[in-house]
Amino acid sequence: MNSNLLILPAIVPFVFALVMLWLRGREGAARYLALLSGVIQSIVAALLFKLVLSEGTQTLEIGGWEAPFGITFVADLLSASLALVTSFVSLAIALYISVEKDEPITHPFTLPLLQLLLSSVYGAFLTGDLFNLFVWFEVMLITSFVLLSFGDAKQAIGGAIKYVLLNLVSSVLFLTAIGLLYGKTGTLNFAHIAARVGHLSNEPLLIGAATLLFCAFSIKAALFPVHFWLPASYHHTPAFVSATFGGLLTKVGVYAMIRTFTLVFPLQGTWLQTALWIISIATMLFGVLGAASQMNFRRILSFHIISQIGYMTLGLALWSPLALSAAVFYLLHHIIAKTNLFLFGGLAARLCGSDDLRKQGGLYSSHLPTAILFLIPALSLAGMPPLSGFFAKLLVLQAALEAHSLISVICMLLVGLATMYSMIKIWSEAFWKPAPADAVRPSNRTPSAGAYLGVAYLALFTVFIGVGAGYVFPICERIAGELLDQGCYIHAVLGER
Amino acid sequence: MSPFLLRTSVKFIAPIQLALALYFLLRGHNEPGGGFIGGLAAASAVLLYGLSFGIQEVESKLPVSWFSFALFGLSLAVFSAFISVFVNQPFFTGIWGPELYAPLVGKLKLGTVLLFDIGVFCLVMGFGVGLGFTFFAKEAER
Amino acid sequence: MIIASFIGLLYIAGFYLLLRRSLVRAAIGALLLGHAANLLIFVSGGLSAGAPIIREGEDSLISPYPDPLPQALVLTAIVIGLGVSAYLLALIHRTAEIAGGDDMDDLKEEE
Amino acid sequence: MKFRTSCYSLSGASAVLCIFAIWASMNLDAPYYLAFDWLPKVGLRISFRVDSFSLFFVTLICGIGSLVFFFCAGYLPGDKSRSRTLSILLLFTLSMLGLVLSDNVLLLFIFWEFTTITSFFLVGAKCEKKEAREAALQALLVTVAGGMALLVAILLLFMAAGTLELSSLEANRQLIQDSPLYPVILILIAAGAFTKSAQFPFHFWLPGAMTAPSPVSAFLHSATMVKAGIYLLARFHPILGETVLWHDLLIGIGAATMIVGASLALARTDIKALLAYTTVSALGMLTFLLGLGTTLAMKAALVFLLVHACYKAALFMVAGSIEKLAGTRDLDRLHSLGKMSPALWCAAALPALSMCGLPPMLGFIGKELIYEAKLIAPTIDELFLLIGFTANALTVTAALLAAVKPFIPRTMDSPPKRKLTLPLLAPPIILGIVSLACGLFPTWVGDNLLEPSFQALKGEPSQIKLKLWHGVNPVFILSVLTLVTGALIYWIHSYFARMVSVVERWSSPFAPERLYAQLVKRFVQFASLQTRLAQNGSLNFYLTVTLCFASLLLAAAFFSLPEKAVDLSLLIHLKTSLIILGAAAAAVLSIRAQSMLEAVLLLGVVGLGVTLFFVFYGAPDLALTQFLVELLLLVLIASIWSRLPAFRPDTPKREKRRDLFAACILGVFLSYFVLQAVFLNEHNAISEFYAQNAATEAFGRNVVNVILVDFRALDTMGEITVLAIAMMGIMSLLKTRKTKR
Repeated sequence: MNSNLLILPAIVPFVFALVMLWLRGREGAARYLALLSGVIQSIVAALLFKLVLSEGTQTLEIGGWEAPFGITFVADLLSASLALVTSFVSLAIALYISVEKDEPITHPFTLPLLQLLLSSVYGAFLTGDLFNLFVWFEVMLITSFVLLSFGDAKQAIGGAIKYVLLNLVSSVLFLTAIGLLYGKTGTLNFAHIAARVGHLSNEPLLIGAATLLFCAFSIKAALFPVHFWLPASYHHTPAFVSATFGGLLTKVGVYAMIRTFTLVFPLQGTWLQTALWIISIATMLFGVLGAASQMNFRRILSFHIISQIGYMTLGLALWSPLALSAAVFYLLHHIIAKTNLFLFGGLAARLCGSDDLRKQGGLYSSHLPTAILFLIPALSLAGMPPLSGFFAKLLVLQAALEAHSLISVICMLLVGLATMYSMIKIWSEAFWKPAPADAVRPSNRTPSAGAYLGVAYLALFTVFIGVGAGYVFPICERIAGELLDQGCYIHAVLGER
Repeated sequence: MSPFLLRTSVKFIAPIQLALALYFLLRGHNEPGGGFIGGLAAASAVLLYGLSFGIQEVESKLPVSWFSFALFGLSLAVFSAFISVFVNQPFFTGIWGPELYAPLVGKLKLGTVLLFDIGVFCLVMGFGVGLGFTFFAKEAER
Repeated sequence: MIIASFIGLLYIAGFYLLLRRSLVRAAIGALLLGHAANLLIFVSGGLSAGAPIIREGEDSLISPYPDPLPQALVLTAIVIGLGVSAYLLALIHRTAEIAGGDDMDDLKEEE
Repeated sequence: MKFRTSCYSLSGASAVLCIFAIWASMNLDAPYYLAFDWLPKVGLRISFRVDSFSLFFVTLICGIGSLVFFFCAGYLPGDKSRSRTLSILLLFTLSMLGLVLSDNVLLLFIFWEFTTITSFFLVGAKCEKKEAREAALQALLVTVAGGMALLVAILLLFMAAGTLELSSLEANRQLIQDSPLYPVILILIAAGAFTKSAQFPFHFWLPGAMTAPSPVSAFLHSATMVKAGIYLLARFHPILGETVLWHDLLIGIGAATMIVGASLALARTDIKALLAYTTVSALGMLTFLLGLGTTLAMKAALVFLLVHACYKAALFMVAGSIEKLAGTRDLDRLHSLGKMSPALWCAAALPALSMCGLPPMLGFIGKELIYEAKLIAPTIDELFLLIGFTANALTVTAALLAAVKPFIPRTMDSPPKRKLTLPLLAPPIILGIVSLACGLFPTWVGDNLLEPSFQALKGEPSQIKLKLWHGVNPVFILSVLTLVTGALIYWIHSYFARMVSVVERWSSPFAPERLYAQLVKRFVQFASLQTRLAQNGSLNFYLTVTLCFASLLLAAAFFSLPEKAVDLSLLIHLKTSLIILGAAAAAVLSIRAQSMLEAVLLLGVVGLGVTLFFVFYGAPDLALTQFLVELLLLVLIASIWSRLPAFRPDTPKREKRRDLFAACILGVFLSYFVLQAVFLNEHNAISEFYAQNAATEAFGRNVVNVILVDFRALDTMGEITVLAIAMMGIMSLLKTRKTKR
């Protein structure tokens, strides 16, 4: 069953990027195009999600070449829901910048590049081909490199260099893994590899390839101790760019990890599972410690990304249907909440004239609606019911309890408390504290309707995922079921062959 | 080599190189070559020309920037991929036209795939030349 | 055997150069690593003489032929590598302009 | 004006609800249930149960709430953030109602967290002040930590019993108590309840929370929210109670809290802090009674709940009025208030009488019952009796301090009379009158409110009638003694206060609030240190760690292999060997290159070697591409040659050796796997397809090119996109900048 719907999420922003590039220099037009693109992406992604939800995994054999030979796009429920969430993010960011003339677009290439970034994220989520995944990763990386270096401050360039070199290592390892895997299996299609790996066990090459993929994806997902590139770079870009980064980039790494280590190399019972467990715990702890030590709005958020990634990979490492569905739930929740928080980081910085919490303040009294909207993602991230983060944490916690993993439970609780601490720190400094005397006084201009719409749109989903957990979680359970049943994926892609 | 000699020889070599690049492009489907190789070869021709005659000289002759040229290539490539969507085939499916016989190149089958390759050619050429010129300009700035 | 050692050597040299404090060296290291990975993919398809080009008048490749797929992959990887390294060069150039030096630790910032 | 109107309407609504709850409690025969599914996987359902015990709490919440809203109309105007405070108070009321009506424990927990977060915003209402922000954070962290314990307990409970409905948990009582998880569940639930209800050693957040406006203190931090922990324990008594662990835990902690709270209260001069510590003590008393768990004790607990809510809320409101009247809450500076506003004194005196336990107030009945419960408890130690007695006596003193000391004159001059508005006076007076009325008509209260709620909780009638006069018996004697002792201590309270302060100073290094502050400080210090070490900004360090991480994992992979042997017998043509050796030599040399020219040239040689390799192994396209790419890169490098930073003398030898070592380890492990990969292609199926179909299906004879532009054209599109983006990046990086450097 081929449906071009699968490629559309990736290709729509791509085409819009091209149009924007042709119209470069016309910033106003680009803003509206971004909005239009966001709307179309949402529609397409929603249609795709609906299709997959009702009719199961969909595939698209690109170029019309049948499955293992050409590149196949595969939308199982996981991919489709991630694409859907990505389209939410895309639309929210487009809203945020659409009519927000206060949000300066630093460079004429920024908006088209953002579209290309989205395109590559969709591509990475939907492709069913290992090498094609690599290509999407590279597109994503180079786009983010370029977006980072637009900052042009010394720190921005420094951050960009770190980002480039560390991710380069990841790419080399990824390529090496592809080489090894191709040498052994002679194929690149995920399903086909999985089918062939199924016959072989304990082959040195496969173990090597699995390990290399593990390393490569760890770097992309910013797991401890290979997370350094993330906090070094994320806060140098305009808010809506770091929101996209913070929401999506690392999550693509997590997605790749989930896909690879359920479909191709099921983690269960391997030493990698133990390794992932240890790494996840360390990631959770170190991320949150990093956040506690910071006094910069967006840097706190950056460190929190790391810590939260730990929860997701912990879900993968615990390896039970519940744990996997919890990890997926966490993934969906986190993309939305984190993007939103980064947008607030931008708003706060603009209203107070600084990103530094010490120089911010007084927003609670001067900008009440902003403050209330901020609380939704912030409390969600800190795990307050009934927002999405509460259920995400609750589910991982229950999975850990069921796995009798006492250490995981304790660490999760400590990290949860520390997360609460740093969210409250932001609240207390930026919102409650009176604006410091020497700082620029908070501007009395309210953010424009567009910015409010953007953040409110995402906040709505945060609330929905929480209140509607009874609806969202069964989907995650279905996803976990699909992930654990490799045969189902393989069959959907390769048919009876 | 004196500048004069260099310029004269480049004047002869560059067009040949360009022609060669086009040849690489068109026969790429059947013999070694293709959009990349053609594009890179073409880029080197223009770069050589630019180096010997000055960048301004080349750029003033061109109505569009090299970036637009590359952009055109990329757009063409995407467009070629899209054609199949309009006839309700999977994205990127090759749609084939008649087969031509071109002198020197040999048999040449027209189709979206060829269009795609031309897109790649334009992009790579634009990339190569644009980059080279940017770097040269940076150097000349001193 | 020799080719494997060579690839290994490229990896070692690449990683070593990456660890130098000089950014230019790091870039060279990155290029060497690219070579290593490309070669690996290339040889993973098996080595064979001939070219993956179907002779005029034939319908398919006549065995033995080299595996065409890794070649295509490597080609893609080379081109991506070109893009990234060119960008890296420009970045280094810009860094030198801003920071006035080549040392990675010139870029150290308060983190 | 508009603000006042909303206060009054909220107050009216609460009052109606309160009366309705009383009426419902009188007429409710069986619990009323309402349930929907929410997230069945974790046992979460939106299920409510309305029984008399819940209704008792509803009565309390709405009754006190009504008066507090009324009080707000007098207290809050003039406050900039009054509307916010009022709205959050309303939110709090709703969450509290949700909490006591939930049948599902997880739903209860959700409301529980709601009350925590609303309390946070109310404590921090005066957010311009640093103390307020810190107190809010402290209260939040302590209660959230407890909340987490509670959450784990709930999940464990679900694992043990398979349900989270309170009503069905009671039926599974035996199952849960026999489960090996039982002690853990109990301790964690207790931890949640203790933090919320400010039990020792978590009590310190409550006095800190007194930075909140007085209506908030009256409502949340005396009458309702802090009772949530008690409510929880009471609800879990039928499920987890009547075991040794339950008994010991609650009695021990309760007794400690009682005595610590009461003693510390006397050393305070801030009237609200004093009241807060007596609240701590009262909460300890309630925990203690629940720990006893006898019918009498439970009944006493219920009565005392009501008693305490009435007098403590009233006194907090009085404290607020005093602040309005005199501009301070400092007991050392307050005096002669009785002359300034006799009505306020009356408002303070009535609840204080109840707090002292004087007849005919309800407080008297409460205290009698408590003593009776303690005296006839089967296993109670005399020590606990003594503790209870002391705590009660100290409470009497505290009541006198709060309600007498500020009002009596200390100097001769009489301050001018000042009128307080009705909303500032009426609520405490009403509460006092309620206490009095309940004391005068105990049977009505007992039969209509307390007995049904006891029955709802325990499932059986208590057979205990509330009476004002029991005659002279040991209990009565104890009560009288308590009063006398309390009054005596009031006489000498300044000495007593000094004594307590000295003890406090001595023990301050171990005081829980100190420990909390230390913990937070150390945590932040440790976090900064850790981050400075790990995230130190050195790219070199980052790269080293990253490579080591990869090496470590590869090493682990290597050692996990069952068979490590490698077939070394494969050789290669001489011709290619030479090329490879040449390239290898160049690679080795390049790492030692001292000048950039050298390095770049050697790099070129390596590239050339790779190109030749492609030529010999049947990859003309690759060779061409590699060659042209190499050329372009060299041209680019050459063009910015002079602009690139010069090679500096490299790092010290030791560091070099270390790096070489790191690189070698990773390289060697990689090579091992590479060795395995070379010449090993077992499945050629997908390439065969290309070989077969390139010419016939895709009309091209150069298979590589056909793959690139047709079979896998999407990859190609991706890669040209990379080029285009790189171009954008480079163009903007190298754009000529005239001004800035």
